[in-house]
Amino acid sequence: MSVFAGSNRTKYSRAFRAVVPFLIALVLGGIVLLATGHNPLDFYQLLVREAFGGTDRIAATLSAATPLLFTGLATAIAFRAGVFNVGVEGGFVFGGLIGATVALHAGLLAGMVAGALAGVLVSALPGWLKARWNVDEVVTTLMFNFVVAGVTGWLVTAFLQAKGVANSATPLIPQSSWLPDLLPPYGLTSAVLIALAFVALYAVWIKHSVFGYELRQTGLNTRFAAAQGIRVGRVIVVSMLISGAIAGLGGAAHALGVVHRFVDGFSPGYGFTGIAVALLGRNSAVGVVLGAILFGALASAGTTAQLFSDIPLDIVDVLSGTVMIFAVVRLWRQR
Amino acid sequence: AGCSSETTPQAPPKKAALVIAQGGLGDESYNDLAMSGFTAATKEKGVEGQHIESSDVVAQGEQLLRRAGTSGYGLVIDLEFSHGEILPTIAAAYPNVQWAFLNNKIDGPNIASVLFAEHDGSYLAGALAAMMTTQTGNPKINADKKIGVIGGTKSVGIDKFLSGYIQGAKDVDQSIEVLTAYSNTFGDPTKGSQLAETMFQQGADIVYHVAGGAGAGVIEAAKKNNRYAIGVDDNQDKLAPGFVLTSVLKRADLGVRRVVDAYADNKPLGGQVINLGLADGAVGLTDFEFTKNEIPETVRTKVDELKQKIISGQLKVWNVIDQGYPAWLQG
Amino acid sequence: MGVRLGARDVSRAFGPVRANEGVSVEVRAGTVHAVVGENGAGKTTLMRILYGLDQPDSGTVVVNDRPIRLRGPADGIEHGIGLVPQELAMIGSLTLLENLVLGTEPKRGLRIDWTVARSEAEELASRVGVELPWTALADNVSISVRQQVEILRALRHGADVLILDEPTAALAPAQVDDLLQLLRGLREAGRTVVFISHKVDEVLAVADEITVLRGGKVITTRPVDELDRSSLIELIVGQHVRFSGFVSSAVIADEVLTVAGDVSLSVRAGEIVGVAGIAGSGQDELVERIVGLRPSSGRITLAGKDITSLPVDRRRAAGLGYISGDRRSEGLSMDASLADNTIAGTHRTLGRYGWLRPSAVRAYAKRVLDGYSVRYGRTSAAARTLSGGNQQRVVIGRELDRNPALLVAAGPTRGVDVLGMAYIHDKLRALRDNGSAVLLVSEQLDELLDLSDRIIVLHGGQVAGEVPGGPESRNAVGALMLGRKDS
Amino acid sequence: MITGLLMSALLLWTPLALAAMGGLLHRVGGVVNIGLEGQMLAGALVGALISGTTGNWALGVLAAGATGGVIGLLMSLSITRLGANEIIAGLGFTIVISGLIGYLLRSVFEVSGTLRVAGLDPLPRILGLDPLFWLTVILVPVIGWSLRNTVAGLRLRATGDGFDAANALGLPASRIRDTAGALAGVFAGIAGSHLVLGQVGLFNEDMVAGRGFIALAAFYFGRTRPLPTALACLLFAVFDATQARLQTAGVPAQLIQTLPYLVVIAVLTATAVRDVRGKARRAG
Ligand SMILES: Nc1ncnc2c1ncn2[C@@H]1O[C@H](COP(=O)(O)OP(=O)(O)OP(=O)(O)O)[C@@H](O)[C@H]1O
Ligand SMILES: Nc1ncnc2c1ncn2[C@@H]1O[C@H](COP(=O)(O)OP(=O)(O)OP(=O)(O)O)[C@@H](O)[C@H]1O
Ligand SMILES: [Mg+2]
Ligand SMILES: [Mg+2]
Repeated sequence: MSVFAGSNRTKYSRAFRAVVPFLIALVLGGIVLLATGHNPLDFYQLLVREAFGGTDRIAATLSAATPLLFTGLATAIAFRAGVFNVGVEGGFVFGGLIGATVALHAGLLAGMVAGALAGVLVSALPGWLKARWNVDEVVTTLMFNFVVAGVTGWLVTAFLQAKGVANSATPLIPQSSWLPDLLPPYGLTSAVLIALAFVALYAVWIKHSVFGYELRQTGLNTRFAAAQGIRVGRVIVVSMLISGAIAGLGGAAHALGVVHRFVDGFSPGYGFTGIAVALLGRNSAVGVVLGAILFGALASAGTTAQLFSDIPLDIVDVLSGTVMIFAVVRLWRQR
Repeated sequence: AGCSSETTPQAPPKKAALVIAQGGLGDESYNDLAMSGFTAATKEKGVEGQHIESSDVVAQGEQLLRRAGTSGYGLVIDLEFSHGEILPTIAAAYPNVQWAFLNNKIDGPNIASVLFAEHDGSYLAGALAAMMTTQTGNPKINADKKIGVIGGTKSVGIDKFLSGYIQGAKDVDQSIEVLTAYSNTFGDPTKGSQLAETMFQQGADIVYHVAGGAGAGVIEAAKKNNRYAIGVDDNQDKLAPGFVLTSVLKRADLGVRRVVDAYADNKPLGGQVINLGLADGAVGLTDFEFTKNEIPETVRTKVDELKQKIISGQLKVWNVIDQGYPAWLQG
Repeated sequence: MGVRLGARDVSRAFGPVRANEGVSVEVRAGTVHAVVGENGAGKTTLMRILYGLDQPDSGTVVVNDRPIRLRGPADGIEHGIGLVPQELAMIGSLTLLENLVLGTEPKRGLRIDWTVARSEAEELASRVGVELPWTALADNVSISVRQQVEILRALRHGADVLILDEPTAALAPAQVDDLLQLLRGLREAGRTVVFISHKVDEVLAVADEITVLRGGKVITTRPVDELDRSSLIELIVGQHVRFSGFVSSAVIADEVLTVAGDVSLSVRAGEIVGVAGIAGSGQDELVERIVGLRPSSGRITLAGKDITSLPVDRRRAAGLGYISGDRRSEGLSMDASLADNTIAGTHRTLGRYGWLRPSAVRAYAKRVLDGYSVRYGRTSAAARTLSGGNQQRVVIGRELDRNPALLVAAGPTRGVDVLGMAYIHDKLRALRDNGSAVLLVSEQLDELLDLSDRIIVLHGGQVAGEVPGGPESRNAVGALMLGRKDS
Repeated sequence: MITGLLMSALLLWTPLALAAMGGLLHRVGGVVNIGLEGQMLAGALVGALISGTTGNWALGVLAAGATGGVIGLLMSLSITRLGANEIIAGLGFTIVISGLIGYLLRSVFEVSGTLRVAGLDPLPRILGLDPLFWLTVILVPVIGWSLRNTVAGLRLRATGDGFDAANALGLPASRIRDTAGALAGVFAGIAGSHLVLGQVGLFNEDMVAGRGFIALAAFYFGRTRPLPTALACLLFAVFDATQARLQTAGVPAQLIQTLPYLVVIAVLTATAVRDVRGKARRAG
């Protein structure tokens, strides 16, 4: 009986914990808004309307959530294996570039596969370095993001540049190779279904597959896993490869579904927001979906809210940064 | 913010939106300039104006433009280059809205395009710098035949400026050396100042920047090292009077103004291409407010001659966007 | 006067667990007072409260006959109390000297006066009769050296009440004797000692008074001369326990394990081979090499198969079972569920086409846990929620259920109470009698003598000698452990 | 030309080394500080504003340090008292601060991006370099010595390596950690003010441009020892200063920029390999 009470309480407190950071963010944002002479309630109402008030807005929110589903999931998988991979951003960007370039010549499917492989390429080295030599992955993956940014910039301007375009951009992908739209004319692409399918697969796989089991044990306690015969080095590398593949796939889906090319400003930091998504969702499948929708809603609503109010967009950064910080805090002392 | 009680409410007020490009406001050039034109024009014409920024302007383009199309705006001006391809579809979906696009020609019955000849203006700056770098009577000038240029990123949109500048310099004197570098940021003035300072140390005495906010550092460096900078987009001569030789104007504000004016006055806009160049004064050099005395009369005359030649079509400056990379600038 | 340190009606609960319930103890000045009890009886909790590291939910600490509120360890130190905790509080990247003076550094202006620190340290050490490598990093010295530093630190803080929480758990017999001698010396010098141990003989040898805890409550406090070994054990576990004592193996068959290299040995089917040695003599390396957690230079065979360079999982498939000496971080995954802990190592054979059926996993775990009398709620509960003794049973069950050809058991009863120990010993013997080979590594000499058919003694990474099992070998093993060949 | 290069490298070195020293102290105290970036940005803005309004560079620097310190303390509190993950707290604080600054620039100062502060008092020069440079030069060995030989240094090291052990000894471990966090903020704030007062004379919301992360790389690179960390900063500064020359020699700008990061990965790998090898030998 007491066991039941316990599990109910943890469920309740888990939900509570996921809501609290959001409330804190709203209060903090409210203070900033009030201090600068705006009415927070009106603004929040506007945000809600712009995020969920109609088919078009829901489509926009889901569309903004789609890359975050990929990056959040990619991050969660690595985190689950105990690898603090902050390099999903790099995988996403590189996957976008390679996916867009390959799709140009070889079509949709090849583009998606190539994007995933490109993501694998980005995550492989840090993963191997961690598994083989115990090189701190936080630093290597963080550094790799900058390296990838430089290399993609160079590749685009030196080899892949489209003629007659003022930005650094690859040529437009022919429409036949685009990911099809789901809800025309609202511009929500089928990428969201791919992402959700992967999240669902993750939910089952991490819990019920043999490899998922090994991955979880490695993440919880590496020494234990190694002593029971789990090859932790291999698990770490494979988790990083999967993480990279999903990041790269996300990039390719973004290129083939939304942007239809690779261009400057391809990712405004989806990989970093993905870390917040994974942490807010405590690396669980449902959590990743909710987290992605939350941050997606903030992004889409924050943008169009400007059509109806004079409040600078930066307030949205204040809100999402606060959610990030408080997403992982322990709000009361464990007695 | 609605205080319509003072005016008699006849027709609903006209509303215009401006979609800010990547880099956002505060780039001290393109976006800021367009924004200033937008603010001024909407105020003057009594149009209700809103601007929209987004950190994810590339991917949110479609949703954003559609939302603008359904929100009662009569005019939507889009500064973001990557929206070029989706605009025709969206404009077709909202035929009652007037759309305008800068820096590229987009076809559509309700789309107006605004183009600038930035290469022409840069050409004049290059020629001016080439003639100035040997004027050793001037304490800011050394004997070396070296000038410099700093781009914000390596991209054709920026290289259009660089290419024109180099071409202008070389046309004056083949043996002039033009140092080029990229700051890889439009926001970090320290980087701009660093690169400029290095160029000054290498013997350049005039450095042109096409690097937005990073360019602010180039101008500071010129002041510190007693050399010249050349500004871009807006008239930046006053930022460090006497140390900014001139600025290459790209009056995005004029482009935006034209569009807003036409909209406010119910003049036709759809399908039009507005070409802005030297002839309109929308592109060109400043009138040397602080450096007039340091630039010899002959030089100024020569620059004017070149300008007339370009306007008349006698002289054709290379356009990287249409023509690809020229021999004098690596792609 | 008389009560130097005590508790009055102290209670402390962790969620539903009542670690201490109305506990009252009185430790008289100038005595050695032992606190004994099963795993999870609440000993550590009580000591943390007495030191100020934890606060009681109700009740109060008594110092010098007066009730006192200790808000933190600083208060405890102020009242002359020192704690040498169960998990040593040494900082690995600091030198021993730095560890010693940390918190009470001799200063000259803003800087630490290392010269004074050094001489204070030397003086303190010589007073207690030890010699320490002061400039060595704590990470690089043995547990017993660290423990000495901890004791010196407590003394340096002016502690005249010294609380030692299971100080002997990781010491060799000779080191234990040294420590007990040290405690007696402190008592002679007028200090007070509170001493926790699971080893009944030690307790009887050194204590003046003994308090027995069970289930968070005080069962009794008695002077030592009112107790003997069996009555104390009965008080601790609440029932009469019968120890089977030494029974040698009936049938010894073929070699199952052979190790060649720096340390060479073999274990045959149906025998338990004990490995003795003071901490750091090479036992851990030996175990890790056999299990496959450390690369090996020599040659290792298991049931005739060369496993020298096989990974852990392949060795397990070849018939290896492993009870880790480090239950908390290697034997179990504390945050993982009991089911996940139980199937570890077997999970691949449980899987079908790469998938694990939840019902099959649950059934397997239930069978193993029930088979080894683990007291648990549900298989989905975290291992952390079990008491120490039950945690150890999970490990034993997981490894023995697979009926390994070779079981490597490192400290299988470390930190386990008497009842649990008897249970585990029976299980190990049963495994042997079933025809498995067992390599038993333990710091507890009694355990080795009781269980092993023969004992290999390591010293300085080498085999110092081999003796038959049984209580008669006690002195021989003790001598070999210190590197002396004579007996 | 070489002296020119050296001077600009030293100029670039100052903010990097200052921030890295802050991050180093925090790291010694047991926290990896990813929030230096945001603290530098806040320091830059406040430094510019106060130097401008008071016309006194020293007040600007002090105010920048104080601002950074307050932010550092808040960040540390969220980690030590609320159990926030240090990486996320760092990232989150940086996002909040840059958002807040962008918001304030637009809604209070009514500018976007660049803020030119009238009457800004730039740093004076002493022997050709600014006072913050000399301060940093002195700080590096002082920090190294203090960590080894002062009470505060010993306690900080102890807290960093053994938080619970330090607590059990009666040391106020959380408070020590918070102090280190606040100190890291102070250093980062001052570093930010150097960007404005010592280098360009104006504020831009993107002007920190990853220097906080380079500082982080530097103390990883220097394995949290002050002198090697300062040298790593110098290496990065020289990289930065030579960029223009490499670029005019035809190496693509984007590739040059990846060099410092690649170097960090290489060094980290080399030291990790050495660690693992060393351990294997000791055991075998
Ligand atoms: N911080 C804690 N959180 C939750 N439960 C705890 C905590 N500390 C102790 N307990 C629980 O309180 C009970 C008593 O623990 P304690 O450590 O005092 O036992 P012990 O007598 O020292 O056991 P052992 O002999 O194994 O060291 C146990 O059930 C334990 O699980
Ligand atoms: N961090 C340390 N850990 C262990 N021992 C130390 C440490 N620092 C110094 N010692 C030891 O302390 C003793 C004195 O230290 P040290 O020689 O540094 O002081 P000192 O130089 O004599 O003092 P002063 O500089 O005031 O003359 C030496 O034996 C030294 O080995
Ligand atoms: Mg010259
Ligand atoms: Mg205990």
